[in-house]
Amino acid sequence: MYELLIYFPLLLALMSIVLRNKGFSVYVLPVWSIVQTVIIFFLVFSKFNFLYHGTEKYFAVDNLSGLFLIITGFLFIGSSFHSIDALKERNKRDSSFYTFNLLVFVFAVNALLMSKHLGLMWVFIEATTLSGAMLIYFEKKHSSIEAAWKYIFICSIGVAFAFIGIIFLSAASTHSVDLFFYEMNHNAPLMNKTWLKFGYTFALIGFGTKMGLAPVHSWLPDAHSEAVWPVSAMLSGALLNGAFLAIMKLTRITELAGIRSFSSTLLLVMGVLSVLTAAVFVQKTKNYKRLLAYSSIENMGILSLCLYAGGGALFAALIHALGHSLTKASLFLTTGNIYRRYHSKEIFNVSGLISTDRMSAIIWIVSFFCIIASPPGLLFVSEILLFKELVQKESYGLIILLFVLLAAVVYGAAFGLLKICVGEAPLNIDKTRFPLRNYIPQIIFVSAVIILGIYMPVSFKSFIDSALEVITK
Amino acid sequence: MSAIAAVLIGVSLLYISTTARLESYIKMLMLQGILLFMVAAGNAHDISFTSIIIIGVETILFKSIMIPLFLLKTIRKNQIKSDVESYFSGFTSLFIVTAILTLGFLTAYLSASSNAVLEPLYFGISISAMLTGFFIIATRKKLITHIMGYMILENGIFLLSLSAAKEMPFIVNLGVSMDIFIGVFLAGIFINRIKTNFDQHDIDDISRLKD
Amino acid sequence: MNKIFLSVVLFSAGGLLSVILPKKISKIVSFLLIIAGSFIILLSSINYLLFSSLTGESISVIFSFPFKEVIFKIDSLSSFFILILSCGFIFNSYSAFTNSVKKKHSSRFDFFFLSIFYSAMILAVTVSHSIIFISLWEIMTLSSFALIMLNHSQIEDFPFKINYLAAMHIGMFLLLGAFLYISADTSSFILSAPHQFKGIMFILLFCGFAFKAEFVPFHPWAPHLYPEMPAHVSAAFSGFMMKLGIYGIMRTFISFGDIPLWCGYAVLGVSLATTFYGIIFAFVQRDIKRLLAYSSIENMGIIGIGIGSGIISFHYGYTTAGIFSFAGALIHALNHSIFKPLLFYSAEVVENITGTRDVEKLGGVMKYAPVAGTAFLIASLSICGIPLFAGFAGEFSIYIGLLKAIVKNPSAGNVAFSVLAVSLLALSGAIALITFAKAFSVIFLGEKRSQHKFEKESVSSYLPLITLSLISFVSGIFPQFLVKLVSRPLLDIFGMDFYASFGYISQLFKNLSFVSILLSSAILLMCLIRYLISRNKIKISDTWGCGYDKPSSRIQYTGFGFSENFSSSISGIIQQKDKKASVSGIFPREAFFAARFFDIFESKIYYPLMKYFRHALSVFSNIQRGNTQIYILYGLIFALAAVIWIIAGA
Amino acid sequence: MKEIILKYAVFGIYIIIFPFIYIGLINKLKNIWCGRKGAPVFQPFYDFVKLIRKTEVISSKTTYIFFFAPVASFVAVIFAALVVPGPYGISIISFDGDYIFFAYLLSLSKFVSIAGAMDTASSFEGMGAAREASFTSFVEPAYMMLLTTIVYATGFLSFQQILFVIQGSTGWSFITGAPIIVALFIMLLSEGSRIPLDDPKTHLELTMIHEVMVLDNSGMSLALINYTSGLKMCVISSIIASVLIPQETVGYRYILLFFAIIAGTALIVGVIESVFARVKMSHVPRFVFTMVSVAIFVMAISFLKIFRGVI
Repeated sequence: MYELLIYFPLLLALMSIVLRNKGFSVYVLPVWSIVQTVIIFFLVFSKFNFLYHGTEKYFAVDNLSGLFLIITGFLFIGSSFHSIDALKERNKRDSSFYTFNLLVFVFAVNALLMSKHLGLMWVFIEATTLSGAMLIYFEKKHSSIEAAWKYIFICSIGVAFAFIGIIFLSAASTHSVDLFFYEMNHNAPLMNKTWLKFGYTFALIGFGTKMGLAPVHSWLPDAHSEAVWPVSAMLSGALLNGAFLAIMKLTRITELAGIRSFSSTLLLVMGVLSVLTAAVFVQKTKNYKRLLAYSSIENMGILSLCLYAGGGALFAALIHALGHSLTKASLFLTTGNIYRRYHSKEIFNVSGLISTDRMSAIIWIVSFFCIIASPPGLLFVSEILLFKELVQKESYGLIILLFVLLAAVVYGAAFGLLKICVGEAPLNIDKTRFPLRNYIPQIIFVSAVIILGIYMPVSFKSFIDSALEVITK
Repeated sequence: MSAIAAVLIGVSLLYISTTARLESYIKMLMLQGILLFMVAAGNAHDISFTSIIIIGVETILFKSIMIPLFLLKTIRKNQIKSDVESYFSGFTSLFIVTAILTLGFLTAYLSASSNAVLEPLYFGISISAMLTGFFIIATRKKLITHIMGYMILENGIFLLSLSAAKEMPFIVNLGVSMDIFIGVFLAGIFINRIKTNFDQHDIDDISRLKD
Repeated sequence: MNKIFLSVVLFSAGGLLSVILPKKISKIVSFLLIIAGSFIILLSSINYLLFSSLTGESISVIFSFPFKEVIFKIDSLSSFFILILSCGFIFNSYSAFTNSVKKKHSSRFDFFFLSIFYSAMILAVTVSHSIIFISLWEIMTLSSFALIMLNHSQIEDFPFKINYLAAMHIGMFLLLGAFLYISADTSSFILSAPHQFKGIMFILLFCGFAFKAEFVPFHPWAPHLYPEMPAHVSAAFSGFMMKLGIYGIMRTFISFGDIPLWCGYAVLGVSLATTFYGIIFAFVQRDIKRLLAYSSIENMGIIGIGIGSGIISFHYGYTTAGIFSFAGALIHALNHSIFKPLLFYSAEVVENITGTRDVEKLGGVMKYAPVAGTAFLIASLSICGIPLFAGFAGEFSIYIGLLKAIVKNPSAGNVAFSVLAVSLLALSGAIALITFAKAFSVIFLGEKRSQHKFEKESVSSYLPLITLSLISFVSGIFPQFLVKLVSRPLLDIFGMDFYASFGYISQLFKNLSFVSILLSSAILLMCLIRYLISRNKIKISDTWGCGYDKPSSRIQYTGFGFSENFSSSISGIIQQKDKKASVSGIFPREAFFAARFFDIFESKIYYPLMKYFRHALSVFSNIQRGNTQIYILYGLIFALAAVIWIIAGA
Repeated sequence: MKEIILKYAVFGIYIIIFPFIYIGLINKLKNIWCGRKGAPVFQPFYDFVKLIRKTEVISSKTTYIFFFAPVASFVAVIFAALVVPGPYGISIISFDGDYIFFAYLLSLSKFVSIAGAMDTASSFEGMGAAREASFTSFVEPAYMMLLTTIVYATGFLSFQQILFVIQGSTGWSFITGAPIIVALFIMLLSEGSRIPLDDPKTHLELTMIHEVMVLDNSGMSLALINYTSGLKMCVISSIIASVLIPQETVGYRYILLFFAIIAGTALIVGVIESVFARVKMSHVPRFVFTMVSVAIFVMAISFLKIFRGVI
């Protein structure tokens, strides 16, 4: 049944490019997104509570990929509803082009999440680069072309790095040439440590580029700020997670091979650099979408640090990924509402959102507080778990550094993101309310984050636990 | 024979570093594609026929025909001046690439002495090719040369995968080459777009998005 | 049904209904619900404090992973703070209600966030789980932040609001660090003592709570924030949110058991600095609410002095002195939450009827607002610690605590420190006196100093003013009841062995009460006599014009003129920046004089620190230059570094 | 019982009569020093009666504060007098920490007199209030420091006890006593607004401090203010007296010595007023701050004595 998630998007993508019908292009997205999410739920929860390796050779849905599939499914629903408005004033050529690329992107992400094979995973990550580049380029403006160029160029080099890493990994495994994860896990203790280190380093840099870890994050602010808003949400919520999944699985191999301290150090360095970068540029940037992008970098840094800490922090990593995806998607989707009203992404051109579009403003503010990890959000829980683990590891210096940097992030983000809500609105702003589909997805995302932050059902906990078993057992 | 081809790839790197004409770059890319096929075919003791076909498609069709032709077309269409603009002089570039080659062979020597996982000669040349690719990307001003640098990097990686002496699953190989091809294709399209949209003399000035 | 639970439910219902119901009835409904909730919890806390037979109610909530079981429990300390809170809630929500009725544009979310704010505070003082405590702490911050943002959306104040948020966040991080550190020691998240006390825990906790309680140097967020807020928010901040910082300090420090001596001295030292600093900056302000903000800082310092000297006394085993100090701290906290909101409410009446908060433009408000004026007078007398009014009992008890400790102290250094503390406290009291004498007289007495049109005060503002004035007076006259309220928390904390000390305290306060009754009746009697004697022998005339025929109201002494003498004698501490054009030439141009005062910590420490921090960050800020080649080089350099590391390792 | 009534009666007479005599004595001495005969010592009392009977002029700009402020100040100082040990060496009201209560009663008096002055909307009265407020603000901490040092030396917390046992205590000697009395005397001069801080007889408003505060008071309020001022000086003098009188002295000897010392302080004030000019206005805070320095000095001496046994 998982084939549906791979072939069907491709099929629909081809149909949209062949039919060139605007109605089809616009409405195929919400319909398919809902169907896809239903399929994902069926796939994940019909096999609940046991590890499922799948009968097929290359693809499988286990609980870990299931979690990320669910996230992707939800985000896809949200952004496809927003796509209706994003495509409203476009001609049919643009619409079908957009739909084609978005569906290819979704196909690539689905396939990447489900693949059991490192090489395949690499291929699909590259595929997200290509389709993503076209989506970033969609606005056809000067800046969007520049962003798309940087995205494709930097990410291509990134995935080239990842490929070098894969070659080294295969060189490291003395026994088998297979790049299946379970094979590699199985062979890990026998692997040549030095080559494994090389392989891990290069793969980490490569996949880290896609994930947005500093110092190879540089494409991320440009791409996230220039893409259409539903695409920004998908990039930040789905793509980064996919790369993170790859890194988690690779880290698992190093753990089994007994060089966990090596991989931890790399993750630590990249994580701290990411949070540092975010802390620096959150103060500096004048563009609210770029600010959100830097916040993504910060959160990716935290994910990387969770992976560094290991143990209980792995749980934190999964719920942090979930919480970050939903919250960031909510923020990025809301930037659409803001942008369509103010026609600007500059913080200083936008003011008084609370009086022009109260609903968006409320969503925006609540999501902002969720993203800076204020209680009662899921991110608060995950950061607490991370810090708890760090305290147990007695890495107090790191905790102090993180506190300082996170406080800087909060300060800068609050300044930029809340500023657009207050003050007097410019006079010529249209105050009519958008259709409800522009608000409902964000409301659902944010309330899910808050509810899970307050009360995490036992079934949810055991689902995450079983997802963790994939990379711990 | 394959060893000679590999060494020739190294020589082509030296040539690339000194030449100042884009056409020479493209010719060298074509040559490298053919040489790579020769390297791969020379090692084909235990490779199946399908793999040979795939490698052939990859190297001959993509690397030495389609991509160079496409790049040539891009250059012509956008009326890109045919000289390579570099931050470094030809002599300095040559010197650095020589150093890179030396480093590559040093690596090969070291890896051969310690560990026999990789074929030392290919490994050294692939390292050199990758580093040269980065060198080209970092020091040449034109966007189109960045793509060429990326192609050199990719050739190096291909050589590296050959040096691993282990077969990649063919699906992966095919996917890889498809991806690279489409990636370069897209990059070329973007160069077109940049030319048409930016409406300015220098298409290489794309550093407006910054903080 | 559990009282905490019930009141929180009532608060939340009020908050939700205020958003859901139609605008006309929503406010009254939610107001009544919040009042009901406050009364329920007020009565139950008073009950608990006065009748020692009662045991605390507790409610256990099973949270899921990672918090597990969380217990909300009323014990004596929390019920004392609930008393402070709920008493404040009643007047506070009344003020919010009248505000919202008066101002048509006021947001309907006001009550929504107020109810969250109240619930979070009530839950925060009852919870015994450190992480949930931090969550509630942060929710409290966020809802108060929402209240600030709702009420004034002027863009100029925006940075100060963000500073508040950032300061509270830093405070939360410090607390989080402390609690995680403790939990690593006790391996549970229950708010309890670690097996082994470490100095770092104390420092983190104290600094974390000091951000909330506005101890110097953690205060600079406050003075900018208060002026722009409506009274019900500023009264909430100053009246009871700051007290939660004190609650946190009491709760955690006490759980530590025996704290090293240096901690006590640290608390005492910081509090003395806070007291002195707060009051001298209150002295030079010309904005009423800023003045009140700095004065809140001073009062927090006084409470801190009580806590610090209490810790020191208990360390030496001077239990009576310690009990006096802690009792003083708690009593002063309670009293401060009575008279400070009173000051804010009357300041708001002044602002409403005159349209300005600038002391230099006011004057003669008493004739327009006699009730607010009298309330302000009573609150001023209270805050100066004048006998007969609320502030005296707490300060007196702290003094006695310090003196009792001095009497028994073994070493010259300690005595000198304590004598210094007493004198600094007295000095702050003296400056507080002239500060509030100035504020009261310049605002309410004399004549108008500007062309503003003043209105009459409205009857709707009377209720809190009169009630709170009466409470301040009654609690000043009968301080023994305050002792009764604080006795149970302190006995629960320190054990029943100190019952005798309490007997001594109550006896002392009974004496004081007797004298106060005598004094107040003597004053009333003499006033009556004065009235009767000179009622018929009065001639109304103008003030003597000092030789001018037509004196104008502008020749009155200004607030700045009043404070100049003193502020110039402490000019080393207060930074004054003047801007003036003096009179010169035969046909002089218009002359003016303007003076501004800068908070030293803000202008000399925080701004430079932030500048340096930004500077340090901007070292990195060149990395995002827009040049793709450089971006790629970063990755390459990182990879090369990693490769070298691996090779070096192999 | 009879003795108690006697004690209260003496105390009452002392409180009612002595403030007038105190001011009268100062004036008399100043006059004699100048070679004049001077008004009778009871002249302030006659003035008081005269003022009470006069019609009062009240500014139209004032509120009830102005009307009642002198009364509140008066009652506060009366209560302060009750706290301090009187002619018998005992206080009427005594409890632990009453000397703090004393300080705060003086504060109450100061507060209401400032408020009363500011209520007239006059520039000069505001100026006087400002000066009074700022110049005397160092008195309270210095007083607290002084008394707290004595508390430490004696181990008691109430006025009556600390002043009673001070001479027998370990901290006591004439070396400590002298600076204590100097400090208290500065306090007396500043609370009573006398030369060299302030000149009660000046006639230029710009240079006045306390007197300018009461420019608009007349009739009964002026009478009360004058009385209050005398009483304040009396009260501080009685602290000086209690410090000076040896512990063994009892009975009528105590009373006589007490009154003699009070009269003595009045005469010293008179002498000072005759031979000194007032200090420059901007030097007044410095002069008052001397009291703080002296208090620190007292503390240092006591510590040397108590902890090191020297002196």
